[in-house]
Amino acid sequence: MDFGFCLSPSSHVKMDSIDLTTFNRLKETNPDVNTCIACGSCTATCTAGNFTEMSFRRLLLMLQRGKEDEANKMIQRCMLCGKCTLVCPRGINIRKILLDITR
Amino acid sequence: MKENILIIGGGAAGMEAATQLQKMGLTPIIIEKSEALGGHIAQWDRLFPAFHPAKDVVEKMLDQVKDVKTYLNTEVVDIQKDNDSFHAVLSNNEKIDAKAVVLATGFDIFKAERKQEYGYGIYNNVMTSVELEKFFRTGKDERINNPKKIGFVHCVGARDVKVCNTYCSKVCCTTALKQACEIKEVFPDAEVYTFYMDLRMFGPGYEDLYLKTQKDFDVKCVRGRVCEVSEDMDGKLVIKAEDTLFGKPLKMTLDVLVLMCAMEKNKSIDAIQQKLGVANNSDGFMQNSDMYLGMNNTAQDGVFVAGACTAPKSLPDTIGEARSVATQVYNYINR
Amino acid sequence: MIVEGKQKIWADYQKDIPDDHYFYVRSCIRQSFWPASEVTFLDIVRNKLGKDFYENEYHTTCGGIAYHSDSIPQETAMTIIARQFALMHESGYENYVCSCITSFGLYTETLETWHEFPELEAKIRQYLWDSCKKEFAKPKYLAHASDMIYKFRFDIAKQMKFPLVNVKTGKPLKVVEHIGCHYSKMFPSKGFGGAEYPHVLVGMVEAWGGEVVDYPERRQCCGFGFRQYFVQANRGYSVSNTHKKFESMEPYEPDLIITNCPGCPYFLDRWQYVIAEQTGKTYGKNGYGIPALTYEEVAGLVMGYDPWDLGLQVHQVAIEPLLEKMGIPYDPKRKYQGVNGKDLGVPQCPMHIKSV
Amino acid sequence: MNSQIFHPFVLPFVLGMAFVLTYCFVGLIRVISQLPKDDRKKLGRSLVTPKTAWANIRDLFGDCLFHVKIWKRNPVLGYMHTAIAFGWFMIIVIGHVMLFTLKPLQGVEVEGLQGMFTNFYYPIFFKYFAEETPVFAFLMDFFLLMIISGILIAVVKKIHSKIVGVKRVMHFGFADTLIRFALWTIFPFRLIAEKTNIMAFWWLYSIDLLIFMCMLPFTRYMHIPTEALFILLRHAGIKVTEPRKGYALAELYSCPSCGLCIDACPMSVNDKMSGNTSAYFMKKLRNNDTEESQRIAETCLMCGKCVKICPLSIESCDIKFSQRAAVPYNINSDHSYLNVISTEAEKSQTNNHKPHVLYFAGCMTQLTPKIMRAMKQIMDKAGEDYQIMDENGGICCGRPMLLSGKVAEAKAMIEKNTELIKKSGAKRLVLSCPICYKVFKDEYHLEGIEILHHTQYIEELIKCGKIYVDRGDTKYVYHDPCELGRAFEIYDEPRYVIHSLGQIVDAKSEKENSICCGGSLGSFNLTQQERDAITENSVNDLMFNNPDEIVTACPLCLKTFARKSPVKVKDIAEIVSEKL
Repeated sequence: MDFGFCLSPSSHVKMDSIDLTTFNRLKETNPDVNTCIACGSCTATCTAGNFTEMSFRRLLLMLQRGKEDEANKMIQRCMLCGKCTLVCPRGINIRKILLDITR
Repeated sequence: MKENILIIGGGAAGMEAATQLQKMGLTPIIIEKSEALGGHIAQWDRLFPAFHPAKDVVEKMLDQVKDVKTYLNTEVVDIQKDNDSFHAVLSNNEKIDAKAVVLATGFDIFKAERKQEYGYGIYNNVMTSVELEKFFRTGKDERINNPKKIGFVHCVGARDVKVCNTYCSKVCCTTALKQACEIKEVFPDAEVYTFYMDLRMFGPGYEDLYLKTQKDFDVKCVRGRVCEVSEDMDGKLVIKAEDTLFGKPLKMTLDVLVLMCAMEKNKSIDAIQQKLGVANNSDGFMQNSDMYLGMNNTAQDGVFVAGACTAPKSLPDTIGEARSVATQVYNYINR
Repeated sequence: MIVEGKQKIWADYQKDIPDDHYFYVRSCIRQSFWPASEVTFLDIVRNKLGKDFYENEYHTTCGGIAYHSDSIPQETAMTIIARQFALMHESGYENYVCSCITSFGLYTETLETWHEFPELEAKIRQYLWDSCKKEFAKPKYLAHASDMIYKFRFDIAKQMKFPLVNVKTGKPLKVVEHIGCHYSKMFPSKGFGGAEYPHVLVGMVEAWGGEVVDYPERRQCCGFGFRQYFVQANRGYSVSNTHKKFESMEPYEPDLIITNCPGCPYFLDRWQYVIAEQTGKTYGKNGYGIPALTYEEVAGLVMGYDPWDLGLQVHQVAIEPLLEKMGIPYDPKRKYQGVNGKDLGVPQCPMHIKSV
Repeated sequence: MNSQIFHPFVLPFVLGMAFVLTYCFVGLIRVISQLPKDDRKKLGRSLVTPKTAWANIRDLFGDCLFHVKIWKRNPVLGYMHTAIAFGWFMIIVIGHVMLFTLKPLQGVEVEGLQGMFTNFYYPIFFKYFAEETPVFAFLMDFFLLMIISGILIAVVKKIHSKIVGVKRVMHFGFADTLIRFALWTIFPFRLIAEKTNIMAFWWLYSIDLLIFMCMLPFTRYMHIPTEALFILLRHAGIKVTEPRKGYALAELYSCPSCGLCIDACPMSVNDKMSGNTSAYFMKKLRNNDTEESQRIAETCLMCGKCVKICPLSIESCDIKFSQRAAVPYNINSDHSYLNVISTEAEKSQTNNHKPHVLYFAGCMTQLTPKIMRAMKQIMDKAGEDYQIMDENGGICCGRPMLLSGKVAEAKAMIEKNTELIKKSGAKRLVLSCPICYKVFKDEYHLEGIEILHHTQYIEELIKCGKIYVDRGDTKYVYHDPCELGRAFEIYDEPRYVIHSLGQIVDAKSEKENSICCGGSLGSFNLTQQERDAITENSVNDLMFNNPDEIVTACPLCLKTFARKSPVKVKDIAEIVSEKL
């Protein structure tokens, strides 16, 4: 029956059931992925971010919150220019992680 | 010069002040309400940021005050100032005259049950940071039963206008990360989450601890405050928080939730403090005369403060203040 | 669960309310949706417990719905409320009891606001005088009708005929208690048991032999949320919220839901039908739903009122399985008969949730 | 002398020779067949074109036999290689000359199959079967001793490499060690056998040859036969297309694992990182160790120094590049959003003004705004009609994407930038970043637009008097950025500019030997600590003559050096703008 409205999916990230395959795979080769402190430098300097929603900080969080589809979409914007890696205060090898995510 | 200096409180601040005053040739007298010296730090297992055993520090401090006149299980029940000396009556009816009083009464731990939404005292597996520390010390706690997922909530009773504590309790952030690493050491397969509002790594080596927590111990730091806790059918805890960095609410099941309880002013000294004419500041801690040059002084001549009775403090801060209070007292006696 | 911990909180959140002599005001929604509940309430307090509860035919809406839908300003709502207080004052009462949770919340909010801002109270006094030529006195005690039943729960238990016990198994019924948000979430100290672990319904359930289930989404709103329901496009949020609650309570297999708010029993009841239509899922056993009742209906049931006199036939979720569990006799033929035995017609049976 | 034409001891040698010739023939067919059709045609043409044919002959002798490039770099090693290679070659040549000129042997009746093999073993075991004339005997002994002297140096190098001026040598496995011992002992055994004529040594000599030749295809000594083919392919102008096929395969087998690139590599600052050098990469790839060769390919800074100093000029960076490109990706880039940007850019260019010079700062320069500011000052002072293409952020040049092996993805950016540049109507494009410069030069098609790095541009401004600079007495050292120096040999322009500003001192390693700053975008895997070690080493090298300031011409080098330098690090544009 059409009520003119329907159940909307929960906005909650259900941490008990999310899929962390990609993030765990990344963590094995890049233990750095855990050390992001979300300062946002990478996003602020991002060449692609100048034109798009691209944000590495958010991308990492997406993977940690099981939003792989969103992450995969966002990462397509990256130009791999490496500015993010140069500005990261924690010395995270962001370019390498970006490449590894797409593999 | 064998002037009596009355030190109320036998924790880190009281013991260190007594040690220094004794070296200066004065006669410190420690009044401790509990059955042993050492204060909160004696209940601690290891200290941040380098996991140093608290016992080492406490034992050294105890050794230094072994010749100091100490009253245990004793409280000051009355105190009067008469010209430039203080007359104190103790709970054992003894009377002590002293030339100066050092308030080193420290702090109380915030009563976690006051944050009702966290269900401390209601849900079986909610515990406080103090209880977790006891587990590290004794290896026993019936709530900790090979947990697979453990959460830490920062700022319980701090930075929270709802419990009338708007101040930052300073040490809980670092303690949470320390304890997160330690629980991971005990249960390497467990997932450990900390839920923080801000991570305040203010001291030397603390930021390194933070990095180590993330990188070596794989502790997941989530920026966002746990807002409610419930119990599911299996007695596990269901928590809700917002991942504010991600902008989405989270829901997850935990086996154990640790509440990082804030420091609150030790209120058991209120009556004596009032008699000495020492006011409280807006955070409810004792008011010193100014935070830069008069941090050990109060509005009352001859009454000094040291340690966490004026604000939440770390152990090095407390020891530093205890040493500086000794100088202040010495100068006051020889004025 | 550590019961002692809850008991300590319950002990901390108690309020003194007078035994007798109340000015009773009905709820707009309840008298439309569950008219029998208010009738039952008055019957219980007046005739079964012998108390003085006075009603005045001139009282109106409190303005809460309009206020919460942002269609009238606070001053207007306050003036309406001042008029109710004036009616109470004129009738010679000083204890005010309302049937509606939203009203209770708004009355509390108003009284607290006047307490903090006396100049506003003076202004409203003037507004009331200008508009109605009435003067009001603030009630000495403000209570919600569920507070009264809570207060008299043991007296009711003494007259109880059908405790909240499954007669077949002898085990207590599992009851989900759902508190209206405006009961104590805004002013925890104004509700029995406070905001986190309210005792008002728990006290009733336990006094009448039931067992309360504490499920993770217990604190959640029923889904009414004025702005969500009133706009059709937003009703998805409303039903989603209700859905979340049912998903959370489902594993506990509750026998019934007890509520103290006008909207909650309505949404917890009707949305079960909508969820069943949309997902094919029902939360009771054998294709039935979980009955969501008002506290008066539950009180009426345990005291032996006829289920159809309590108006249980107007619930979407069939009540018969619960009646059978409790061993309450009922005449199926009377279910859809009006006051004079007039045939009201049998509603169409929905696709996924059983109505009989 | 034994007057017979056959003895069983020749069999091991004959077997070995047959094996190695068969193997090489099959290998040759394989490489040629793997070449793309066009490349095969190129090869054919190059063999008959006089210019390339001459180059082939020159290099076959110069590189394969005389090792001219090694001589230039290290005469001791040069002698070592020449002694062994040329000496052996001469022994084989003289042996065959003897075979055909000496009377006694022509009288020997040789027939059929046996005769064919005698052509092989006679020169090798000549002294066993025939008498030499004194002239030939002297020549043979001379070259034999020459080889042995080379081997002696090799032994010394193995025991203590620093004596011969080599810091780091390759670490070899069992097979390479065994064949090396075989090689070292072949000639002493021959000497002893010839001088004493003890049968056992003739056997040892022959067996040694068997071991050497049978192991040859599976060890680094395969470079001996492959190198000739490689030289021919190289001169034909063939490029790497796939990491283990065709030309690349020839390059892989031509790498002698001499290890010269190990000392040259900026990563060789410690033992752990020296395993990432080209010599190891080639070895791992040759052994089909895909995982490790992939890792090294992605760790390499792509500074190109190994290619420059390689005695064979093996293009190891190209192979690494093709190795990177061979990785499959699950998620492909989508840069369709760039389409929207062009319209944005058009909007900002509504005034229809066509600047003479278009300045493209590039991503890295966005992080070093002082370079952009200095460039603006210079261009203003020179009265240039210019426009800045990416003042508020631009599109990446595409080089970093190319470096990751994603060629198609890089194309999207290249095309968009090309479009923007062409639309501007400028005649000259000035770049501040050598990374950009490299890709603009190599991959962009900007006909009619002159592409300049700002070092070249500033030099020109000074030379034609558009700007005047004051000369001070600051001591500068110049660091050649990899993608400006080694890639395009822009060495003199920056030095001219610096010289007109103050004193210029030498770094320890300069120009084509310049050491990468460590910040290179070429590497994906290096950690910050590893990069820091490289940077420190590079800074020390620059500080050799105690300069007051380090000058570079790359924003990334500038940023990298600034972390570790004891003196101020400045871009060339910056020091110019200071002295305007």
